Amino acid sequence: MNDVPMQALTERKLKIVGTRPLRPDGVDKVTGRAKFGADIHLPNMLIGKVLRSPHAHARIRSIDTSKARALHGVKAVITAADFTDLPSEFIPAGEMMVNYRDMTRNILAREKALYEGHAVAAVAATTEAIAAQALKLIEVDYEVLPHVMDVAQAMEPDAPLLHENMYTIGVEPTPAKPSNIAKRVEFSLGDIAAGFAQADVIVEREFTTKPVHQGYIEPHACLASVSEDGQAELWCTTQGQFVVRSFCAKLLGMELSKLRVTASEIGGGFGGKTVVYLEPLALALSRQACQPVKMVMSRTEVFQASGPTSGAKVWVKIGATRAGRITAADALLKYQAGAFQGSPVQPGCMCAFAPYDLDNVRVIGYDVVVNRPKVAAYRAPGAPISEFAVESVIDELAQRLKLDPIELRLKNAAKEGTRAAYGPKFGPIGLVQTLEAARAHAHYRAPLKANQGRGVASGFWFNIGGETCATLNLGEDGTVTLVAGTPDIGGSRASLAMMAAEELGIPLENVRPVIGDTGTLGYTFLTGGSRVTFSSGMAVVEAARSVVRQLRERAAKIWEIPLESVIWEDGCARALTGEGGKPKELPLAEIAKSAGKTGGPIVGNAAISAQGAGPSLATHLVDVEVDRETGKITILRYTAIQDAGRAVHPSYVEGQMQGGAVQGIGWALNEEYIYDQNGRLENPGFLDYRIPVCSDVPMIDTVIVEAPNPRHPYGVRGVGETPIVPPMAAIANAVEHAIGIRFTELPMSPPRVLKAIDDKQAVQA
Amino acid sequence: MDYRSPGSVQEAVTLLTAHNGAAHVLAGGTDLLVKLRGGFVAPEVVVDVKAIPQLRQIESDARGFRIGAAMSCAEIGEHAALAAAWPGVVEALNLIGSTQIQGRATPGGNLCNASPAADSVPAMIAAGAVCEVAGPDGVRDVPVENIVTGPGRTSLARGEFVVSFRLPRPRPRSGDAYLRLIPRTEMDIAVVGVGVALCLDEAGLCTHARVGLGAVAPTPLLVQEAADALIGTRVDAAALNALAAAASAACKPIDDKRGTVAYRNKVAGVLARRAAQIALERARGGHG
Amino acid sequence: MAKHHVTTTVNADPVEFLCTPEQTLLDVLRDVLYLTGSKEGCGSGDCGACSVILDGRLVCSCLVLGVEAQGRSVETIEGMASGDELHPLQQKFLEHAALQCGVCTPGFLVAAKALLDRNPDPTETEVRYWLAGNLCRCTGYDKIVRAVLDAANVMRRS
Amino acid sequence: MVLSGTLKELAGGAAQIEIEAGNVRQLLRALGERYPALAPHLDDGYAIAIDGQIFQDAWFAPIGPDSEVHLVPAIRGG
Repeated sequence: MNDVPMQALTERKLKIVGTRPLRPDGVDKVTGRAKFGADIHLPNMLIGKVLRSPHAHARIRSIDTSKARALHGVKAVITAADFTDLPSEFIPAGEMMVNYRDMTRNILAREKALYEGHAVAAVAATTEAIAAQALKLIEVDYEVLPHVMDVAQAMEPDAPLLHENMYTIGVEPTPAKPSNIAKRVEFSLGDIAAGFAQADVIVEREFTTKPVHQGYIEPHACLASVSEDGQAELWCTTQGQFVVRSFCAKLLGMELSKLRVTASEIGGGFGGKTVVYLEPLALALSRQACQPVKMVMSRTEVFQASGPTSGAKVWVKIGATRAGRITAADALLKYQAGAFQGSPVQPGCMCAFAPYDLDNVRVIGYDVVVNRPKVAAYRAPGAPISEFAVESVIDELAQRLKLDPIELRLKNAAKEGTRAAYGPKFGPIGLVQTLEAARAHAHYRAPLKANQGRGVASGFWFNIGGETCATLNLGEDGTVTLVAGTPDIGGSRASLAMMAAEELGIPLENVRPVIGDTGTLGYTFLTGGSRVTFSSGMAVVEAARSVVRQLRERAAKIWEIPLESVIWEDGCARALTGEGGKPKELPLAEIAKSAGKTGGPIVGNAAISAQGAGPSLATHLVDVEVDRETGKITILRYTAIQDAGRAVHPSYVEGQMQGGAVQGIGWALNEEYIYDQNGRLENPGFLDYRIPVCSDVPMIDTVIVEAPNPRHPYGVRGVGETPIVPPMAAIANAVEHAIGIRFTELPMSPPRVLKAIDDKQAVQA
Repeated sequence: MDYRSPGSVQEAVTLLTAHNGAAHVLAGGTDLLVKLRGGFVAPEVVVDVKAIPQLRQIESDARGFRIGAAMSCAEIGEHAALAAAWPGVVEALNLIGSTQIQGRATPGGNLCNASPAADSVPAMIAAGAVCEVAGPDGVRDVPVENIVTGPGRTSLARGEFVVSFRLPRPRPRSGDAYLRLIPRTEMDIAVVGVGVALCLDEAGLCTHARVGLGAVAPTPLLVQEAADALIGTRVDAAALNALAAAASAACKPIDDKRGTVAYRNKVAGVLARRAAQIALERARGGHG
Repeated sequence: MAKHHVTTTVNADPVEFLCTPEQTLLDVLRDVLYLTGSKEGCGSGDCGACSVILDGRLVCSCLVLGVEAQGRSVETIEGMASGDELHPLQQKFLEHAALQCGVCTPGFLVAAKALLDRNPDPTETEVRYWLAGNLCRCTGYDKIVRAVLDAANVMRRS
Repeated sequence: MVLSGTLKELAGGAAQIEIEAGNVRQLLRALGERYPALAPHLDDGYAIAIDGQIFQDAWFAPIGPDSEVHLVPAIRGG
C-alpha cells in the first residue's frame, strides 16, 4: 500500500462518495453536547495559570516562587528549572523536524524572555482566584534588553541578538558571527540572467505583510492527570494527539507508553494547534501536585503567546515576452520566525512560482528571529505570503502586456509534466481547469460600476500524506466502528465513514466513526497539511478492504468453496456457483452474526505511511468597491474555484473553500498585530484584531473541479489549505482595477487606503 | 467585591457615597465586566442600578422624552415614538456593539464609561440631551457634553450617578443623524463618530444646528463652528463643505491602533457632511 | 467574599446555585451547573460563543454576573431541542453543513433563535447584521446564513 | 539525481549526480558517503521526489534504474 498505488476507483459507480449526508457527529455539535478542550471537569481538579513576561526581550536574572508556594491553596509551582534542558538538535516527530532546545524554552523561558507573553512560570491551585493571586507573588528579576520586531531590522548586523549562539545555516562558509538569521534557502532552475535578457517587459516590486493569527475561536485548553506512579492522562484540544504525546514525553522525560493523550473536540486549529503550550505545563504541575490540573488560555494569552504566521518582506521580479510568455522569475523572501527559528519560508519559496511553468527561476529565502511569539503553522504555511506578491506582479504584468490576467496565467500555467522550481515534475494537476472555469464563470463577465474593480489570483499548495492508522471493528450485529487517529476539525468523520461504507457496501448510518486516543491506535500524524481525507481515507479504505477479504473468507468457509469463487458486492458475499446456477448470497450482517463460530471477531487494521498526496490549485475571483472618501473596501462578490481531485463530501469541500477565502479576506483588509514602542501587543483581542464578521462578507460562491489524484483510491486531493492562498492578491488586484492604486502592503485597512488615495491626488495636483 | 442591587435612587446614592469611591455603578456591564476581568478596576462593591424603576423606563410628554439611564439600547430601539422623533440618537444607541451587547448596554453606561469614542454621546450632544444626575446633594441637570472630562474621567462627584437623559420634543422641520467610521461593518469601536441635528424654517433656511464629534479628541466635542457653518444657509454644497472644514478643524486626535491623526481629521469632515445630508433629508421629510 | 445564593430558571427548570459576585453567568453555567454548551471564546463580549437568552434578550453570558440571574429566566443551547426533536435551526445547520469545528455553533444557534423569535422572515442582510456578534473562523458564514434563512422558511410554513 | 539550492552548495556545486541505488535509504547512504558535507543535512527534514512523485519518510520506496530523483524539503502544513 505504501508504494504501490491502489487501483483508482474513479470510474466505478459510487453510491455514497460524492453525496451530502449529515455528519455523524452533527447532533452533538448542535446541542452543546460535544466536549471541547475546556469542557471537561474532574473531581479534585486544580486550576493552572501561567505567569508571562511583560517584556519583549529580557534576561531572567532570578525567579523567586517561595511566596507563591507558601500561599494557602497553592499545590504546585513550576519554572524552567523543573524541565531538563535539551540539546539543539532536529529530531523527527512524524513529518516534523523539531528542535527540543527551542521547544523547551518556548513553553517556559530559560535564560531570557524573548517576547511579551512568553511563559516564565506556572502555578496550580484549588481555585482560579488563588492561582491568579499566586502569580502576583512570584518575583522575577528581569534585565530588560533592547528588542527587535521588524524582519529587515532584525537582519541588520547591529540588531539586538535573540540567540547568542545562532549562526546562519545554508551559507558557505558558516558565518563566524552569530545573527538573527537562522537559515538561508535557495531554489533555482535554469539561468535567471539569460531569462531576463529575453524579456520585453519586466515588473519588479517589494511587498510587506503583517503577522496574522489563525484566529480559532476555541482558546488552547487541556486537563492533565498524573498519578503517583507516573501514569499520565492528558485531554487537550489539538490537531494531533500523537504529536502532543511525542512532544510532552520528550519535554518531561516520560516514556511514551506512560502518557495517554485524548484529543477533545477541537474548536478550530488552522495549524495553530500542531504545537504545545499548556500541555507540558499542566503535566508538570499535575506530576508535582498528584492532582488533576486544568489549564485554559485567555484570549489575550492566545494572541500574546500562541503562534501567528510570519510577517514578511517579499521582493519579486518577473519578466515576460510581448506574447506573454514568462522568461524569468526571481524572488527574495524574508520571513519572521518569531522568537525561535522555523518560519515557513521554505514552503513559501517552493510555492512562490509553483503555479507556473518556468525555465528560469530563482527564489531565495531567509528565516529570521524577532521578539514576537514563535510562529506556528497557519493554513498553507508560507504560501499565501509569497503567492500574494507573485500573483500581484503577474496581474501588473498582464496590465503592462494588455493581456487578460487569466489569459496570461493560462499561457504560463503549470500542468502535468511541468518541472516545479523546487525540482520535481508535477503529476496531473488542475490549475488549467480552474482558470478555464473562472474565465467561463458568469462572475467574470458581470458589469461593474464606478469605484468597483475585479481581481483574479491563483494559488498552490502541495498537500501531504504521512503516518496514519485506522481500524474497522465489525460488530456482531453487522454495524461497524471506525477508529481514526486524526482529530475531526471540519467534518472528516463524515468523509471517512463514507469511504468505509462505500467499500463495505453498507449504509452510512451503520458506520460509527470515532477519534481514537493514543492508546487505541498506532502513531498517526496530525490533522494538518490537508492530509486527513487523503491519508486517513487511504488507511480506512485499506482497513475496509481487509474486512471485505475476511468476510469473503468466512463465506467461502461456510459454503465450503474456494475464496476465489466468492465476490463482494452490495454488502454481500456472492458465489456464482449455487444450486441450479442460482447465486448464493450472504449479507454482511449474517457473516458478522456467526463470526464467533467461523474464526472470531472481524477487524480491519491499516497502518500506513501514505504517499502520493496531490497538489491542489485554485483560482479566485473577487469584486470590490472602494469608498474614496474613507478608504473603506467592501467585498461585493466572491467566487472560489478549486481542484479537489474528488470531493468525497462536497458540502465540506465547499466549506473549506469558503472558510479559507474569508480568512484571506481578513488578512487582506484588517488583520494585523499592533505593537507599541516597548514591543507590547496593543490589540490582543477580537475587538481590535479584526477577523471578518458575518456582515462583512457576501455569499462565497464555489466551483469544485475534479482532476482525480491517481495515487488515491477515490482520487482525493487535500483541499483545506489552498483556499487561503489566492484572496490577498485577488483583492489587491481588484482594488487596483477599482482605483488605479496597487497596494503592496497588507492589510489594506481604511487609513492605509485613504492615505494612498490622498498621496496619489497630491502627486497629480 | 460585593454586589448590591438597590431599589431606589436614594439607596443607590447612599451605597455609592458610603464606599468612598470604591463603589462602582453596574448598569449593562458591557464595559465594567471586561474591566473587572482584566483587573483594571477592583471595586469594594458594585451597585447594580437596574432594579431602580426610574432608570428602567422611557416617559414622554409634551416637553419631550425622559430615557432611563439603565434601559438597554435594544429596548430603547423598540420605542417607536422616540425613534421617530430622534432617529439619529436611536441609531447611535443601536450601533453600540453587537446584538448581544445591545441587549445589555445602556446610554448611562456608554456616557459614564467616558470613552472618547462612545457612539451615543455625539448624537446625544447634537440632540441637546440633558442628564438628570442624582447624588448626596440631590438631583441636578447636566448637559451631556459636560459629563466627560477626559478618557475614563467624568465631572460626576462622589456618590453621583446618571438617572436619566432628557430629550426635547423635536421642533418642526428638524432632523438628526449619526454616522461613524469603523474598519469592519460591525463589532468595532468608532474611529470617528459624528452626530448632526438641524432645523429649518418654512423657507428651508437652517435656523438651528448642533454638531457632536466623537473619537477625535480626549472627550466627545460639541462643535459650535461646525453648527455655525450650517445656520442661516440652505445646507447647500458650500455650507456642507464649510461644515466639513469646521469639523476637521475642531479635531484634536491622536495616532492610535484604530486610526491616524490625518485619517481622523479628514474623515470627521466627510462624515459630518454625510450626516448633515441625512439630517437635512429628515428635516425636509418633516418631523414633529 | 461570601457566596450569593441565586434562585433562577434555566431552560424552564427551577435552578438554585451559589456563586461569588465576581463569577459571570458563563462561569456559573459551565463550572457550577456543568452546562458547557455555552463556550468562552474571548471573555469580553466580542465572539458570541457564550450567547444565551436572558428574559427574552440575547446577551453574552460572559458579560452578565451570575448574581444578576436572580429571579430571571435563562435559555441556553442545552434547552433548544425538545425531547428527541431538534429545533428547525439545529436541523438546518446539519443539513446545510453550517458547522465545521462546531465551537461557535451553540452561540450561533441561540442567536439565530433569538432573531427568528422576533423576526420570522429576515432578509439575508438582517441575518448577517444580527449575527455579526458571533464569530466563526471556519465556514466564512455562507452556509450559516443559508441555514438560518432556510430554517426561517420552514418555521413560517409549519 | 538532482540537487538544488542549499544542497547543491553543500555538494560542492554538483547539480546532476549519477547514483546507484535501489531505494531511498540506499540513495541517502550513498549520497552521504560521496558528499560528507551533505550527510548531517540529509535527515534534516528532506523528502524524496522520484520521477515527480514525492515520498516522505519512505526509506524503502523503490527507485528505478533511470529514475530522476530530487531531494526536496519535507512539507508540513497547517
